[in-house]
Amino acid sequence: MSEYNYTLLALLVFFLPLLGFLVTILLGKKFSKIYLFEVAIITIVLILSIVIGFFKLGFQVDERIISQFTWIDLKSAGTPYTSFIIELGIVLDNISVIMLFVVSLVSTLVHYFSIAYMKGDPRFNRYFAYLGLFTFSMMGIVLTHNFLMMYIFWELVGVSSYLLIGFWYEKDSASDAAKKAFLANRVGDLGMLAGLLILFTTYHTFTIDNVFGQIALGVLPFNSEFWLTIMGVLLFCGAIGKSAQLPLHVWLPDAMEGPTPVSALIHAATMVAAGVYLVTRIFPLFTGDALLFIAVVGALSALIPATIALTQNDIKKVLAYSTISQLGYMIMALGIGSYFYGYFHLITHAFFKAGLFLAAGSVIHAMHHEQDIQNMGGLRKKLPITYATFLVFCLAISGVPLTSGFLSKDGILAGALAFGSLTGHYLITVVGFTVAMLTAFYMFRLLILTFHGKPKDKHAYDHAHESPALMTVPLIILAVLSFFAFYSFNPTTAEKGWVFEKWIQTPESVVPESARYSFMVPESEIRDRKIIHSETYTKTVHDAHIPAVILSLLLSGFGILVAFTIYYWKKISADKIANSLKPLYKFSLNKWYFDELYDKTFIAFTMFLSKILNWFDAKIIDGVVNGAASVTRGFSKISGGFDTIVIDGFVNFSAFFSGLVGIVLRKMQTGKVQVYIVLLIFSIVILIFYFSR
Amino acid sequence: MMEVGLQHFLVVSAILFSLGIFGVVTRKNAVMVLMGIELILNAANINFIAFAKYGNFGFDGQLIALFVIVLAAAEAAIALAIVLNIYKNFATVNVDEINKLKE
Amino acid sequence: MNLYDFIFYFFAALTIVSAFFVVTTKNIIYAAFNLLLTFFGVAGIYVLLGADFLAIVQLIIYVGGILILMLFGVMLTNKITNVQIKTEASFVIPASIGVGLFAGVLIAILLKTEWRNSPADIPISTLVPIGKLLMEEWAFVFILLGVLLLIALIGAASIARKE
Amino acid sequence: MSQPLAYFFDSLYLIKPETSIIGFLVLILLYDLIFKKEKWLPYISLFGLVVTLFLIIEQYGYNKFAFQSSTNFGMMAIDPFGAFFKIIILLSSIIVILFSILSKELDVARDRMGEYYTLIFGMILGMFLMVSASDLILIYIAVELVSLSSFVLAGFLKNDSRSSEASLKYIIFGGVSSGIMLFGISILYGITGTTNLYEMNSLLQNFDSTNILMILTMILIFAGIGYKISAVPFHFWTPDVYEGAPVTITAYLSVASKAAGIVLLIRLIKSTFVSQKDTFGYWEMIPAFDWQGFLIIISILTMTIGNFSALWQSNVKRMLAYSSIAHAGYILAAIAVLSDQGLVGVMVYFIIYLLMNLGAFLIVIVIKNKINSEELEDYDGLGYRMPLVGVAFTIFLISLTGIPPTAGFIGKLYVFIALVDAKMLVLAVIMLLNSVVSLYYYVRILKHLYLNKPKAETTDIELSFSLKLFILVLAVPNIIFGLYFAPILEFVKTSLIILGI
Repeated sequence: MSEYNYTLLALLVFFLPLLGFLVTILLGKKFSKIYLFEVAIITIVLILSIVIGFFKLGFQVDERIISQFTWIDLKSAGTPYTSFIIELGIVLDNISVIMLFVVSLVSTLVHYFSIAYMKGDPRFNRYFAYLGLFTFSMMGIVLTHNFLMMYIFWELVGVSSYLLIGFWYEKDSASDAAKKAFLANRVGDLGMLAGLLILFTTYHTFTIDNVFGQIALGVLPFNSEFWLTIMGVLLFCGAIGKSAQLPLHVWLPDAMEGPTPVSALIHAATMVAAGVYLVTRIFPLFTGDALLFIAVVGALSALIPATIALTQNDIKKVLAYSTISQLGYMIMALGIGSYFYGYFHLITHAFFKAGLFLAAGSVIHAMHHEQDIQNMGGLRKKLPITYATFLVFCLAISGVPLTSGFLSKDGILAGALAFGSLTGHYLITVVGFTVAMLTAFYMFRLLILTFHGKPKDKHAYDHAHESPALMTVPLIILAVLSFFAFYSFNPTTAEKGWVFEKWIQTPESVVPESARYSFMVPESEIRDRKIIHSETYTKTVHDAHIPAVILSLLLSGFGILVAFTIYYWKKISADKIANSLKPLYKFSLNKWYFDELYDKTFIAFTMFLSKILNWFDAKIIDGVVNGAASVTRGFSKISGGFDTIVIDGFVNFSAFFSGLVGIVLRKMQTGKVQVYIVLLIFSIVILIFYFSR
Repeated sequence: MMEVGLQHFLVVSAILFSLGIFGVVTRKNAVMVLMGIELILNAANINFIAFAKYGNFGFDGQLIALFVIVLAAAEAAIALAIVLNIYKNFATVNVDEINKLKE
Repeated sequence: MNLYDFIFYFFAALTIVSAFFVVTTKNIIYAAFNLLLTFFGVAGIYVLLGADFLAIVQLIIYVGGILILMLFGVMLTNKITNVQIKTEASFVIPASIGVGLFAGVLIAILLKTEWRNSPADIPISTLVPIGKLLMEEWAFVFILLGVLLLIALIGAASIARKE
Repeated sequence: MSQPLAYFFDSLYLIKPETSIIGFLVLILLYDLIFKKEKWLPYISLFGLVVTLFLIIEQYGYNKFAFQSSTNFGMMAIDPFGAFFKIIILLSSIIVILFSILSKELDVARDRMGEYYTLIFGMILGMFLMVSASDLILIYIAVELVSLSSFVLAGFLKNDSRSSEASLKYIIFGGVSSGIMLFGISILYGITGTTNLYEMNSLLQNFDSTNILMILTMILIFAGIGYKISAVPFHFWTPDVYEGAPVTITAYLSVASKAAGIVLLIRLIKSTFVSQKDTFGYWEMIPAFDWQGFLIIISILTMTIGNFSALWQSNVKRMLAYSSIAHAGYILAAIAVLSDQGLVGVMVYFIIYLLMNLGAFLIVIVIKNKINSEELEDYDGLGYRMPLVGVAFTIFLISLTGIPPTAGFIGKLYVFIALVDAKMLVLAVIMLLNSVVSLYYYVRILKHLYLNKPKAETTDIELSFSLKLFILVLAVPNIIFGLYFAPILEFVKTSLIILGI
């Protein structure tokens, strides 16, 4: 296909969801069936992205297709001094094409699933409109070739996820959760914005490739590698927010207040993956130190939520924590330089985690919106298809051979092992393997408590029934995609896989060699071949592969075994363990007290400040600024505590100041035209005197 | 007293101009305000003709003055129509009482 | 002081004094008659400057047209039975200060400047050159003034006519 | 045939647009007199404007003088720069005539609409001449032509006391301002002996320092121009007249006659005071008058006073009046750069200003039609009752503030860059701060639309399809040009040819 055709198709894929959103939201009140338009649009988008993927990956695998136009070109304004050009455009390379497919597939499946799941909701059409908006913004993130659009769509994704989490805004918990998600993301975005400011002031461009080119030429922010690291870390802050990494992970579990298909789409497969995608996109500009930071954040986010997931009883909360943990895995993989497996895990995880959420949705649907697994049990017989697919997903996430999860997780673990032996950061390796074991345990705990054993709630059990085909077919499709065969002919390793071998190559780092990980500096002097990692690294990873496979198999096997022992065979009482490890158990059950910690520190601090401000407001400037305060109250309703201080303070001050000026100006505008002419004459005299000095 | 020259005419016009503005500003009656504006235009006309004569600029100055007279007539016609309308609406033509539109 | 100068001072004084009364007198009718004198004085100055045609036009249009219009304005906006057709002044003090300053600056600058001084010979009649200019170089402006008068006519009629 | 008369007939093909306007003016007048049918008048007017638009486009590339005198300069400069602004004036006239069809406010005067459209054509003629004139007398006549028509139009609702008050104030202030300008012109005539801007340019070359007489003259002349573009301190009439006049006329005054005034100013500076241009397009000025310093002060005063006064308005029309004063300040800042790049800023700004300001006024008209009020407190909750109006108003206001991705941002950006390029950083910063202040009062309107609870029970208000379409036609380009404005820039750059140096 020609470049033109690619661009055309990509633009269609990009803008069709927007059309779907506009049509659905505008005509939603008049036509109750308009959601079908949105569903049709998203199906077309899926087909188009498959077409793009087929031609791109099949025939033009090595090309990067960039189509861009100059948005602001201040050179052409004839200016001699300033020169900066802002380009907007899209890029079609292998990772964006694959991501396009993943997003549109999951989105399509979720659309169909939702038709059954959301049946009877009073705002049915609006729900689909929001899904369209979300898909549009996600496409923007995937396709963009510059930081500016990335940031804009980053925010837009935040907005649409806010709308979807708070979809049932009548529930206080839902609207609170939406606000919390918005705020936590805002904190991350603030970091990203700071990073972008550094980037733009240094490079005068937003285009990612141009930035890379300039870094490769040795242009550094403030001429120091340290600031390059800082810039990378700040940009990564955006990913911390979006991908719910520590310490901003608190919003994701709460976001489970949204409809379950939304959780599958946003909080498993796409939006949270955007952070990981961002890191893969800008991977070349991270210095070694920045990557280490990323790895540590990833490792912590993999470990801590995994320990929390052990004790949770809400089916969606368990999945939420497991999502954070898996995202941490990907981030960690990227941080340790295992680019390929980090991205690969993003893909495989997108499918099986979306599947898990949808299956959970099916269960919740069957149990009439019961989410507590302690009230479930024995559903295996009532929901055979859901059970079977859930089992496949559990196996995949636990990394059992023959599944896709095995391929990706195994690669990450091998990379972690190699990383440990090359740099001595063995803790990351240990975390990697521990999390593998914990994951296997809590996933099977979830499976057994939900589907096996005796039903705990007889009434609900009796009324449970298998979901309609609209819900089960998406599950089956996702389950099929969780097998190894789609990614590699060899079920033991993806390294020689027919697909990924060719498709995804680790991009060469552009930062100065002195700032990279030592193993990412090529040793050989042959410069005509692209060498990204040193030969030692390649060799170490290769050697680490077999031990990693064996170790991870043992550990996940152990995890599954323990889960069965405790919950299936009941050889060991779960309560007993909980009692004997009471402090630890409570710590995990209460999610490491993160929320309480934030309540006691940031929130309390904010409240304190706003109290002071309130006092100030009431006592000093109330009279002048009543109008101002109500505007800002409108603002703060939306954005909550943090904004209250910044905007209120600013507006109050400016209103006070402009009040003084305004009083003088109003005195002049008396409505008497002769006064105006007197003023005019005085001004002319003053002007004459002023200029004839 | 020196011989009458350009400056003399200019002073006359400057005084006429200032008196015109003074009239516009101080008169309450709208018609009187319009008289002030006529004085301003006359002052400018004296300038044009005086400059044309003393600078030997040809007859353009006189022609311009002619145009200005025409414009003054047109403006006066419209202004008086507006004043009549004001009288119909407000029952007064005192400019300073017509101040509904203000801050 | 020759005759020219004397005539100048006469007309200048006439113009300024009557203009002063225009802007200060309380009676509108007096003001209107003083305005007549002002226009007359200005016409005299035109004659002194060799603009005889302009002087005639000034008298015809200003006195015959505009002033009559003004008087109509006065009559129509005051009750005729009201013997005391009076108007008051406002903002006198700020206006005096502002206009005084302005006039001072203006006159000072105008007097300070070295103007080009090469008085032209005045032809016996200015009618022919003005007519020629009007019909040739300024023909476009002449046509435009026609349009402008049309617009003024329509505008004035539109506002002042009865429904 | 004498030589000047030959020039006259030679030039007729250059003033086809003006001729067409005069022709249609007479046509409308006659049609109104003979048939007395109001219904077809706006369509005849629109037809006339479209014909004129074609005539302008046809002579777009011309770059010469019309009505040459014996010296080589003429009374009118027909150049692409003028054509650009004539197109802007025509577009805004077309939009305003469409407004006039919609406006319910004008219903009381429907039987006088023939005069209304005739006067609008008179204004257009005057503005065309303001755009092209290169002779001070023609400039004065053009200004008067625009003024006389707009005095009447401002008071067109003659039984409405607010409208008549507006026209009285307008004519008194306008009469004094143009009188002052005429006095200034007379002194300038005394200095140079000519009224032609280009001739003056050659005569003024020997001024090598500032001259107090020139300062006086230029300030007096600027009084007339400043009154047309409502620059502080010549702006006092603006809020009162804008509030009192019919909304359609307010919208028209705030865009078209402002555009004409700005071109007049640019032409006056460029033709009269520029001695030559350097390679970057910066103008070298004849030092007789410090235009840059003067414009900087006027522009700072204009934008600051405009914005700060707008903060406290409760009448939306009055608020928009102050906002249009502030926008004039931004444009003056771009002119103060005194370079071709500044002009690019002015021209880009005007296209966008046309879209966003007329859009905002359209919304005011629509709301006035429905709830018969322009007071801010009556707007409470309207955003939910008329969703499209609310969204469109939001777009216009954001655009007026100058926040991306709206077109208003692009306009401000080009002005800003011109300032930064010329190293006029203080002015640039003041402009930014002013934009921040303006955000406050624009958002206040949005707050009333969306966050305030209406006082009484309310129902949804339906709009007709054509009205919805019209709103979209103005709102959508505000977004599109914010994202993709290369065509505007291209158009501006090809139009950046001013006759002369």
